[in-house]
Amino acid sequence: MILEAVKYLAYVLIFPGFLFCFLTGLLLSGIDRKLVARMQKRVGPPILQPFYDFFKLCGKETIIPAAANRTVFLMAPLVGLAGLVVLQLFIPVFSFTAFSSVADVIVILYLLLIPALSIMIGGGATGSPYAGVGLSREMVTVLSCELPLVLVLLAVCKKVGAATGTGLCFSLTEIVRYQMANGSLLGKLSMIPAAVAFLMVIPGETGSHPFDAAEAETEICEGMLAEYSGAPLGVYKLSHSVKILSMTSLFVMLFLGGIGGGIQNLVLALGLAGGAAGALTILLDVIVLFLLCVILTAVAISFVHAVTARLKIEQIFKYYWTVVSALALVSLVLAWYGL
Amino acid sequence: MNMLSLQHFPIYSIMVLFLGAFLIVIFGQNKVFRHTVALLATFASFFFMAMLFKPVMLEGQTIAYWLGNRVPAGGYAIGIALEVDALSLFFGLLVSCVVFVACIYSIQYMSHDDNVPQYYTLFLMLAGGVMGLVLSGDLFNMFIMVEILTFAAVALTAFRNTANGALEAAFKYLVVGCIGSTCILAGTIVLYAQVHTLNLAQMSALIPGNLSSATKLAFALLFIGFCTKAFLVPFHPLAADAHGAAPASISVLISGVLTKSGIYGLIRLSYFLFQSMALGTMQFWLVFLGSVSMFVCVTMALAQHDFKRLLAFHSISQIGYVLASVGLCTAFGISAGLYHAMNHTLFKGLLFLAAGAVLHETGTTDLGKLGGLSKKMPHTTVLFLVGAFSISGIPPFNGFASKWMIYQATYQRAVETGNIGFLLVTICALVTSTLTLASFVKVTQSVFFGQLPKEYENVKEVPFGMRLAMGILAAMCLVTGLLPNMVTRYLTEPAARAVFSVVDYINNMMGSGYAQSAMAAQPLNPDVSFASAGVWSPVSWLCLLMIALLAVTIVAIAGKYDRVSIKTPENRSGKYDLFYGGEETVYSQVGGDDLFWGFKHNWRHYFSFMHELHSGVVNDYALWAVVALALAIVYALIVL
Amino acid sequence: MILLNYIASFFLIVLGLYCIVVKYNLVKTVIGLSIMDYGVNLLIITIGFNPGGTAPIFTWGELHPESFFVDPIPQALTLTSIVIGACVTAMSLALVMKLEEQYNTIDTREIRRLRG
Amino acid sequence: MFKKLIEESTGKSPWLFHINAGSCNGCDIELVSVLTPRYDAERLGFKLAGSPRHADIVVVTGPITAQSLPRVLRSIEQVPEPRCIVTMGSCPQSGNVFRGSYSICGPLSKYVHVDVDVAGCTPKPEAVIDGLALATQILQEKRRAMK
Repeated sequence: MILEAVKYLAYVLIFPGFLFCFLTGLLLSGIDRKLVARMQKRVGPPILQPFYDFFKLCGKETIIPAAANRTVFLMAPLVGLAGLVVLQLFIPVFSFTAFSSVADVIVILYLLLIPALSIMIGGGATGSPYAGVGLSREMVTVLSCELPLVLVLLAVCKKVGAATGTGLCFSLTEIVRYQMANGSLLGKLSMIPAAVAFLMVIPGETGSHPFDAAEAETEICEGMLAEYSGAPLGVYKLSHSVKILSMTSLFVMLFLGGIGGGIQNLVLALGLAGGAAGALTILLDVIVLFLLCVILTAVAISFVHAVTARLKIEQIFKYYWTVVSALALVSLVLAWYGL
Repeated sequence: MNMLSLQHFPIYSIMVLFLGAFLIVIFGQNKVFRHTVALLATFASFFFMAMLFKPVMLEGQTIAYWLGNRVPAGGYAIGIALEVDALSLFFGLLVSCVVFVACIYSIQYMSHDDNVPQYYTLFLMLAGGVMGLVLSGDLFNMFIMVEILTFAAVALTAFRNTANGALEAAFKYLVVGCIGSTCILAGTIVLYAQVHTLNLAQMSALIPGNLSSATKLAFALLFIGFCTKAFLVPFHPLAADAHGAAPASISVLISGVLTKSGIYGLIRLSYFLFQSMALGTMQFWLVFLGSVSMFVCVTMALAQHDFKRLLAFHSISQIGYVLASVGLCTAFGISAGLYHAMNHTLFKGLLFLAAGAVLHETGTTDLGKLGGLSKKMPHTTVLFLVGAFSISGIPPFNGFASKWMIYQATYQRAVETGNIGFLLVTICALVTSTLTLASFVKVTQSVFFGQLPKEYENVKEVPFGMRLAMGILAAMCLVTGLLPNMVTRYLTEPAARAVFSVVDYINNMMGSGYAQSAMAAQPLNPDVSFASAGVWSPVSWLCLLMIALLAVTIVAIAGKYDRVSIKTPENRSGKYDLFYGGEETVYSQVGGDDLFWGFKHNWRHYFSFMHELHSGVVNDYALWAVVALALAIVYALIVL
Repeated sequence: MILLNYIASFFLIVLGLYCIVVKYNLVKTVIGLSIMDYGVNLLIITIGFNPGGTAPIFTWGELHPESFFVDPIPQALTLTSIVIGACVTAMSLALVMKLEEQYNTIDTREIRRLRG
Repeated sequence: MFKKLIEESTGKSPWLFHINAGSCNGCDIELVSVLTPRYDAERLGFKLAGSPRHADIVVVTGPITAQSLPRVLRSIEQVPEPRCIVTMGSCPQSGNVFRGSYSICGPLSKYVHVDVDVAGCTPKPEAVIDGLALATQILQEKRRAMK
C-alpha cells in the first residue's frame, strides 16, 4: 500500500511528472532557440539558456501591482503548471503509462485549455490593458486551434477504433498499444493529412512564432505577462516550455507510436529478461521519445519560427479554420470511409 | 388511506407551492411571514420530492395518484392523475431544489423592490406550475400548468417594469408564448378527438398504433408548443429578452426550470405518446434542432454586450446540447442529456445569481460599463468562475462530465449507425464548448477583471444570504462534477431507463396487462446499456492535480516564490502601478462586447446577418413561430 | 353543419395568426391572440358535439347505455380555456398600457430596444 | 546551492529593456544591430524584453527631454531588483549637442544611479556589447549582495 503510494508519488514528482517535464521542457525550448539561431546564421544562446533564465527569474523580486489580486496573481501560474504536469502523466511513453484509466483523448483536449486559462486569469487579474488585449488574442488563438485539434483527434479515434474492431477508441493507451502491434499511424495514407494538421497546430497551441500574437513583446509588451515579474514569470515561461513537450509527445504517441513496438522487439532480441528488460525498455523509450520531440520541435516550431513573420490575429484564425481544418477534415473523412 | 403515505407526496409537493402563493396574497404584507412561508413552501416541496427518491429511483416504482381516488374503470381513465416515474421525479427534484435556492437568494435580492408580496406569489405560482407540469399524468393538466407558468413568467419578466426593456420583453414573450400554448391546447384536443382520453398512459397505449393525419398534426402542434417552452431555435430571442429583463432570481427559474419543462414535454411527447423515436427521421429532427440551437445561440451570445442577455443565449445553447443528446435514442445518450440538463440548471442558476449580484451592487449589467469587480466582490468572482468553468466544460466541474458523455454518445451513435451526420454533431458540440469558454472569458474580463471604473469605488460584497445561495449551487456544481458515476447511477440512469419502459409506465397507471391488450404496435424496447468507450475519473485527476499543485507550491515557497518588496510610502511612487509604457495610470478597460474581434472579423458577414435577423419586432418572431409550425406540420405528415 | 364549424375554427385560428404576424399595432396583436383563442375554443366544442345528443346532465340512475349525449369533457376544457384566454387578454392589455406610457407608441416596429 | 545557481544564472541571462528618452534613433538602431547575426548578443543570453517588469538591464538612449523624464523614471522604478541602468550614447550622459536646450533635463545620473555609461555618438556595437557585459557583472554582484 505504502509502496504503491510511493510509486504514484514518484510518477507525479519525478517521471513522467514534474522533474521530467521540467528538464525536458526547458531543454526542448533551449534546443529550439539554438536551432533558430543557427538557421539565422547566429551562434545562438547556449542550450541551457532556458535554465539560466528560469533560475535568474527565481532570484528576482516579485512585484505585485497594486491593482492586482494577490492570491490570484500568485496562484494562477502554479495551477497552470500543475495542470500541465498532470496532463503529461496521461500521455504514455510508448509502452509505459503512468495513469491510463483516468483520462482519455477528449479529456486531454480539455486539459490543454487549463494552462491557457491560467495565464488568462492571471493576466486578467492584474488589470493591465496590455493583458486585456493579450487575453483577447490568446482566447482567439485557442479557439483557432480547437477545431483542427478536435478533427485530428476524432480521426485518430475512428481509425484505431475501426482497426481494432471496437468501433471507437478514445483511450490514448489503447491507441499507442494498437500502433505498437500494427505499425505507426503515420504509415497509413489516411492519417498523413491529420499528422500534417497536427504539426501545424503545435506552434499555435504552444504560442510560438508566427502564432504568438497573444504574447507579442514588441507591440503589447508580452500581453498577459506584462505585469508579471520574478518567480511567477519564470513559472509561466516554464509552462510554456512544458507545453512544447506535451504537444510534441502527444504527436509522437498519436502518430508515431509504432516505434515503441520496435523498441520492444529490440529489447527482446537482446535476450534480456525480467526487470532489466523492463528498465531498458523504459530507458530506451524515454530516449527515443526525447529525440523524436527534438525533431518535431525542429520541424514544427524552430523551422517555422525562422522563416515566418508574426501573423495578425484574424489571419491566425482564418488560417486554422480553413487550411489546417481542411487537412484534418480530409483525414477524418478518409478514416470514416475506412481508408 | 393514510395521509402520510408516499402516494400523496406528489400532490403535496405541488399544493404547498400554490398554498404558499395563496397565503402570501392574503397575509403577505408582513415581511417575516412572507419570507417564512415562501421558504417553508419551497423547502417542503423539495422535501416531498426527496422522500420519493428511494422508492422511485432506487426501487424503480412508479407512483400513481388519482385525484379524488377516481381510479380507471372499464379501461378508461376518467380521473385526473399524477404519475411519478423516474423521469418525472428527476425533473421534479431538480426543479424543487433550484426553486428553494432561488427563494433563499430572493430574500435579500428583492429587499429594495416594492410590491414584494406579489413577487413571491408569482414566484411560487411559477414554481408550482413547473412542478405540476412535470408530475402531471394528464395532457390537459399539462396545458393548464403550462399556462400558469407562462403567465407567472410573463408577469415576473415585467416585474421591474421601470427597467429598460422589461415590458417589451414581457409582451413579446406573452405573444409567442401564447401561440405556443394555443398550439399545445389544439394538439391536445385533436388527440382527444382521436383517442377519447387525456391520460398520458392511456394515450401512450392507444396512439402509436393508430397514427392518422390528425394525430400527426397533433404531434407537430404539441412539438412546437413545447419548443416554445424550451425556447429552442427559432424561439430563442424571447428567452434572451425575458432573461435579460427579469430579476435574476426569476431568470434562474426561467432558464433553469422553465426550459426543462419544455424538454420534459418533448421527451414525454416523442418517447411516450408517439413512441416515434425509433425512426431515424425523428432522431434527425431532434438532433438537428439541438445542434442548430447550440451553435446559433452560442454565436449570438458571443456578440452580446449585456451580461444577462449573454447568459440567456447560453442557456438555449446548453438546452441544444440536451436535446441533441436526448434525440439520439440511446440509453447512454438520454442519460448524458439528462445529466447535462441537471448541470445546466445548477451552473446557469449560479451564473444568473452572480449576474444578479453584480446588478444588485452596481445597478447595471452592461459589459461595456463594468470592470475590475474582483477586488470589491472576491467571493462573487470565485463563485462566478466556478459557474463559468462549469458551463465551458473545464474539468473537473460538472459541465465537463456531462459534455464529455454527450461527445461519447454522439460519436458512438455515429459509429453504430454509420451516419456521418452524428459525427458533425460531435464536432459542433466540441466547437460550441470552446466558443462558450470564449464568451465567458469575455464576461470575466469585462466584469470582474480589468480596471474598476470610478463610479464603482464604493461597491461592496453582496449580503450573506445571496452568497449562501450561490455557494450552495457552486458546491453542487463541484460535487456533481466530481462524482459522475454516482449521479448517473442514482439519478440519470433510472430516468433513462424509465424513458425506455413505456409498457411498465402504462401498466402501472392503467392496471397490469392493459398495455399488452391495448397497444397495437410493439413498444420501443432497445437494449438499455450505459457503456462508453472513454475513461474519465475526476476524483483521481483532482488528487493528481492537488499533489502536483502541492509539490509545485512547496518548491515555490521553498524558493521564496512570493518574495515581494515591501510597500513603503516612499517607494509608493509608481513601482506598484500598472505599466502603461511609462505613463501614469489612467482608466483604460479592455473588454465589452467586441473583445474577440479577431474572431468576429472573420465571421462579420454571419454576425451582421444575425443582427439584422434578430430585429426585435414581435411580428417577426411571431412569423418565425408560424413558419416553424408549418414546417413541423409538413415534416410530421411526411415522416411520422 | 359540423364541417362548417371545423372550417370556421380553422379560419379563426389562421385569421388570428395572420393578425399577429401582419399587424403592427399592439392592440391588434392582442385582438389576434383572442381570435386565435376563440378559434381553438370553437374547435374544442365542435369535437365534443354529437349531432342529436342531449345535454350531458344526468341524475343518479338516469344514465343507461343507450343514452345519447354530447361529450362533457370538451365543454369543461372550453370553460378553462375561455378563462385562460380572458386572463391573457387582460394581462396583455395591461402590458400594452404600460408600454404606451414608456415608449409613447403602440407600434411594434418602434418597440424594439431589445434586439440583436 | 540554490543561491549559487541563481547567482550563476543572473550573469548568464540578462534581459534588456530599452527606453528611448528623446533619442535621434541612431542609438536605437545600433542597439538592435547588437542582436543581429553579425554581433549576436543572444549568445550571451541577452534578450529584449517587452515590459520593464521582465527586465534586468535598462538601456536608456537620448538626452532625457522634459517630456520623457517622468516616464523614464517611472519605467525604471517598475523594474524589479536587482537591476542595472545603462546609458547608451553621449546624450543621456552629457546632453551631447542638445546640451543647454530648454527642454533637456539630462544627464540621467542627476536622478538615478547609473551603473554603466557607454559613450559615443553612436557607440559601436562592440562597445555596446562590452558595456552590457560589464553591466551583467554588476548585476551579478548586486544579486550576490541581496539576501
